[in-house]
Amino acid sequence: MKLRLIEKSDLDLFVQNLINDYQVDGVKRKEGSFLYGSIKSPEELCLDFDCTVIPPKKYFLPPEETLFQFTSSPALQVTPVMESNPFILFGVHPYDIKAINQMDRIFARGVPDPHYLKRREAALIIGVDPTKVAPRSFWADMGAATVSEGFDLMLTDIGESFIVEIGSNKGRSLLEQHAKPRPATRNEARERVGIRSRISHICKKRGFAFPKREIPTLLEHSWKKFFWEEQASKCLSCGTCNLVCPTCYCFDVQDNIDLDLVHGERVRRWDGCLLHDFAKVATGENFRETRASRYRHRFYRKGLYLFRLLDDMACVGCGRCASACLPDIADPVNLFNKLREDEK
Amino acid sequence: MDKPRVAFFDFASCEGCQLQVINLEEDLLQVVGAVEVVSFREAMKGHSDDYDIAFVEGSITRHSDEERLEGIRRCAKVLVALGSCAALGGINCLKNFHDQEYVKKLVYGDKALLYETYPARPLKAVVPVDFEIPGCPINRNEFAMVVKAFLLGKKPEIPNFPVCVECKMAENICVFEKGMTCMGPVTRAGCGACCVTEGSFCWGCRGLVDDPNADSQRDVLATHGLSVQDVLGKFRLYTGFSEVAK
Amino acid sequence: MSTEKIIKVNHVTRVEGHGNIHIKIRDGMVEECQWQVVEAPRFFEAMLRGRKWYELAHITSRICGICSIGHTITSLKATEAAMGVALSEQTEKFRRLLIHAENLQSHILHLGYLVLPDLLRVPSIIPLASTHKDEVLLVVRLHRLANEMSDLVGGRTTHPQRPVVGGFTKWPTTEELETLRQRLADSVPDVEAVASLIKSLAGELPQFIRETEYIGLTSADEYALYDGDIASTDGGTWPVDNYKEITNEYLVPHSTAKFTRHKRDSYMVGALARLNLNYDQLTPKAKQVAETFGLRPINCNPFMNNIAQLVEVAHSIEDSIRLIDDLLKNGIKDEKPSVSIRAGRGSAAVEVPRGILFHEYEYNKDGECVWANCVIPTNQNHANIQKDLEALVPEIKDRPQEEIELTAEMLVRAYDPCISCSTHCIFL
Amino acid sequence: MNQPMLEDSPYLPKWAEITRIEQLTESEKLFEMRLVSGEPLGHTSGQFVELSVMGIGEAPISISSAPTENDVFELAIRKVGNLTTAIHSSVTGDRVGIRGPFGTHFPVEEAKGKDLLFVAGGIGLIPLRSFIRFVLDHRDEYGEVMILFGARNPSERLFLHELEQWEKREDIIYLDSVDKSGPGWKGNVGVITTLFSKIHVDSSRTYCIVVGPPVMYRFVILEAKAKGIPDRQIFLSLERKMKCGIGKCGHCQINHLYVCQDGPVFRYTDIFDLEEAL
Ligand SMILES: Cc1cc2nc3c(=O)[nH]c(=O)nc-3n(C[C@H](O)[C@H](O)[C@H](O)COP(=O)(O)OP(=O)(O)OC[C@H]3O[C@@H](n4cnc5c(N)ncnc54)[C@H](O)[C@@H]3O)c2cc1C
Ligand code: SF4
Ligand code: SF4
Ligand code: SF4
Repeated sequence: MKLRLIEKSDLDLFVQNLINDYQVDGVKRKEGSFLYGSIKSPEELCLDFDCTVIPPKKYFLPPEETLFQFTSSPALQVTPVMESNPFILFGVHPYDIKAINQMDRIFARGVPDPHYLKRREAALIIGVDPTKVAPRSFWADMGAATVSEGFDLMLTDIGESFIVEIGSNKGRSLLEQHAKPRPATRNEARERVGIRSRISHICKKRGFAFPKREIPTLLEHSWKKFFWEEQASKCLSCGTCNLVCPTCYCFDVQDNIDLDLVHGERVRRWDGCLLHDFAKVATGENFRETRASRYRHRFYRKGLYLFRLLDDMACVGCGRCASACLPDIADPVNLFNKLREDEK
Repeated sequence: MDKPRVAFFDFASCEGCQLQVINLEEDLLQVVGAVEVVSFREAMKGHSDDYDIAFVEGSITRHSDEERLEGIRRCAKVLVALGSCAALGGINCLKNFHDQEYVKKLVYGDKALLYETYPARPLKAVVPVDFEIPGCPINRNEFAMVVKAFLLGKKPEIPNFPVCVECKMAENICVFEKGMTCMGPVTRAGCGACCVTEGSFCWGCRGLVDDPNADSQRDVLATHGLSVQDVLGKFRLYTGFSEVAK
Repeated sequence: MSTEKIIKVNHVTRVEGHGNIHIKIRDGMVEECQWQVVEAPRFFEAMLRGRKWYELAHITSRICGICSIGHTITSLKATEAAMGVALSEQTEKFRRLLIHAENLQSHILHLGYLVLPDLLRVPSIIPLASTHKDEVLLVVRLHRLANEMSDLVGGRTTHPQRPVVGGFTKWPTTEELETLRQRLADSVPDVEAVASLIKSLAGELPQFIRETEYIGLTSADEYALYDGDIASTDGGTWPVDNYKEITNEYLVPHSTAKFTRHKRDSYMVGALARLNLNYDQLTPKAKQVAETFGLRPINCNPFMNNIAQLVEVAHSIEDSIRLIDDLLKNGIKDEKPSVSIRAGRGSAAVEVPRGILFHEYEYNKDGECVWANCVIPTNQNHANIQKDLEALVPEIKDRPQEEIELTAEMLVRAYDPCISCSTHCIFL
Repeated sequence: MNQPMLEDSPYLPKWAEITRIEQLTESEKLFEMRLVSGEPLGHTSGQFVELSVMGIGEAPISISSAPTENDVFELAIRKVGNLTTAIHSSVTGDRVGIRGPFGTHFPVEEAKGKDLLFVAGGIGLIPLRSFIRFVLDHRDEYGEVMILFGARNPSERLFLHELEQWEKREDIIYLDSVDKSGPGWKGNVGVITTLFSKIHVDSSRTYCIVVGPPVMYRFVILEAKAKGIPDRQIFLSLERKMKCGIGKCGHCQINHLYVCQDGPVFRYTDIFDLEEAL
């Protein structure tokens, strides 16, 4: 692995050069929190954030997107809408990259979804190692402290400079054309290892009180527990835990038509399995009518169902759900620990 | 297909919802092209009792309103409650928490006897209502959506999930993070979380979702420093007529 | 043979709220002539009791959808007066801008959607969409601009969200303001076009004069809308706190609304009153519009209120541009409102589209409202409408019934009454 | 990121023209359609399509005709919501959108040479009819054929004309029942499971194919097991809410399975121990 280095003082120039040539999005501050948004000047870009409110999935699976436009008269006609404008996503933490990698697999498996895949292909991802840990994060325990793929460049702040790991050829030429990197020395590379392990160590303060690989088995025999009802009695069915999760991708599809009743579009938008009508069908039957059944479904999906599909849990430990859930019942760490406790 | 004949009516309200219909601007011209408006007192002279769809704004606050509403119900094939006053009782129900005689005296003093009033209520407390477009005021795009649904023979779909969903989609910072409190978790979406987006918090103007977890919401508000009285106040602001608020 | 003309217009159309006109003329004698308000009372005073200081503007905004911005701002000012909240210059400028936005919204709505059909003798704007397409699109364009301006500054066209006690929750960006400024500047030809359209039809406005008292805010610094003292064309100025000396509300049996009187039996508020009081402070463009119609103070034809509104449209556009330039020059700061809750009583007045509006509140130490009073412009106008009708009907009593009916309706509509507000008056 | 890039969106429908409409019951209609492109639909019995009307939306609908029926296919649709109502008001010659066919199919090949026991409840007959018709068209390739059909009441019975023919045929056994009798009904009254006592099966060579409302499965499967039919020879078709049909939107998920892709037809042994499946 060849590591490069750019001086911190050169970073603004690098960002500015990118802005000149590309649409650049990155993390910005808003009201004391962090959000991804369009970066118009290097000062706006924030790299020492702990965690964003909404994960970067919005770039590949937007909250609402048009699948196609239609005209219903004089002749039926449809025009697909697929966006593939190249852009740079600057500043993605490894756990979010891990989530994107998972989502890539979901949208490519079986019938591939080009609406997602084209957006994904158009993106250059510049990762950054966290320098701060959000209060509810536990990505270190989820094995998401580092990733080996899914980025074009990966930055690590080592004090006066950034170590840059090249993850793809596109990343390499982006770096060479827009910055003045020099090879990192062995010492500097070692420093990166040290910094990474220090931050992981801080993050490890939160995590499971038992090996996380036991979660699927734990779930396998927890289905009938009263535990779910007890927890879910506080659930607002607000879907917040779904919407802020980087590994949740369920969506609803609807038609919007203009007032002329001729032109319109079919759109998809974020949906959430915690919402009351998620599994409700036209006859009125609801396959997950109770709060408890929906609440349980989410944890099974994270810890067991997708594990069966992906051989990995569909949780990367960002802790977004935990900090966004108002009654504070969505935190996987608390939940699985409690469930395990209950076991004994 | 014959153009559906549409009429607008109002009871105790601020008429802000009908104003939203006018505020459709150019789209309004399209709407009036697609339907035949036979009655719209706020914007036109003339009236007819022959209509298919009645959009009714406002709460019912006196016996004489009931007769008029029943008349409208008899004429209309479809009766739509327009806005929170009509759909939920809305802000008008704030007066229900006081003795009605006291209320009259407070405002009209010794002339109180001249004024008729009883506790405010939504339309559905008096006649069957086919659809409700909640909101104080209504979201004009939602109104347009309902009109289009009727034209297409579709059932209008008003969201049955809480405002938090749209709030997340709008990438707002949750107001609880900012030290305020919010009714979003139990309030029916459809407004695009506009209040939070504009820097305020959700007041609950669209009423509750079908299956709100009111108890949990009360707990959440209490954990964020609201007294029992304040929590009650939050629920009563718009949904005073419903049981959960009591 | 005795002749009888009975005019019963129940629920006058193209006004906000429910009002009736009852006229009976027998053998050339006016036997009955009444303006009745039959709106369902809503009792806002009772609703406000016990509610929190930050909720009052939200609740009183619901008094009226059309003047919701005016109610919001008056309410905020009253709460701020009660609690001694200081406002930044930026806040006051944006509030002025927001009031202009509402003035535009409301006046254009009134002139374009409600009055224009009368002048063209059609029941509503709908048929005009095919017969006068360009004119309708013109009105719609201006209305949209006014609404988008309200949206941008207030956070919603109706029931604004951004203005709160002590300031705003969110400010427009520099770019947004620049765009708005451009759009306002570009709209001037549209206003001129509306003016000449109305000019071409102004012959349809009845020539009717009745002297009365005109009341409104006045200020040394500007054409008073946001702030000032109370003034009367009969002479005198009063601080806002003394508003009850002016309004003297009383009840009449045939109406659910309250009536007011000052020195005479009745007085008028609204655009015409403001223009009669503060003509000199109008912007040049506004004065130019007034000139075209020969509208000069003191004008005592209530039908000219429509023209006064048109003059104010020009004024609000021009003054908004000035305000925006001022704001842009200073740069938009991200100010956060700060309020310390305390017990107290405060009153406020703002010139809203239909005239002077008063709110007065009393709070306890927890910031809960214990007492409230709102005096609404249309309320203040009811008595004047009644007096005008009494003077107008004998003048036209020999005309055909339909014409008497239309003229009476046009008179009521000229006041642009906001009846649904007017019953929400609160007084103890 | 090396997966093949499809240029075409899998969400784009193809156009089909409605060629014939037949009212089946008060709330169900049969629609015969043909793809405008002239290609055959190319389905196997048990699969479904996503049917759409622009401006209204989309819904999963089983293909009711046998794959062998040339270039037309049939959908039988109950009017329950937006899309289904819109379809019910369409007329011959109208065009609709079709995506698919999607999903798994009945064991058409596997069951060749074996006996078949079809159990249909209500509109469960719609997808089963495709297989039944295929079997009847290829009668000599299968062993015994038994059809059990249950409806809530006589007026809800679909495909009456076909039912009559099946009843008359000597080479199959057809039995039916209604939960509640109605005017003119002279047949069996009782839930569908009561029909099981009237048939004899050679359990080891019988394939039992069940389609009906969710509540029916548990009881019918018990009866089938009581007859000794091996679990792996029981097949059923599940219904769940669907939005995409291609295993993405998450609405139809049961455990790790997406009903739209891994189903709707399942072998009983693949799902009997899955929570929420039955
Ligand atoms: C595999 C499969 C095969 C089916 N085959 C048939 C058939 O052959 N004939 C028939 O009449 N019905 C069939 N259904 C049921 C049919 O899909 C629903 O009745 C239909 O979706 C209702 O749509 P709507 O727009 O009329 O109702 P709405 O209530 O307006 O539903 C809105 C949307 O929700 C989803 N939805 C609602 N109900 C269902 C449901 N039961 N299943 C899946 N999605 C749903 C759809 O996307 C639908 O468009 C089948 C369902 C599945 C899953
Ligand atoms: S678990 Fe929490 S975040 Fe998720 S739906 Fe329930 S209340 Fe909302
Ligand atoms: S489940 Fe929670 S912690 Fe895990 S990835 Fe999703 S939001 Fe993050
Ligand atoms: S601000 Fe209100 S509506 Fe938005 S997420 Fe938070 S609680 Fe929900």
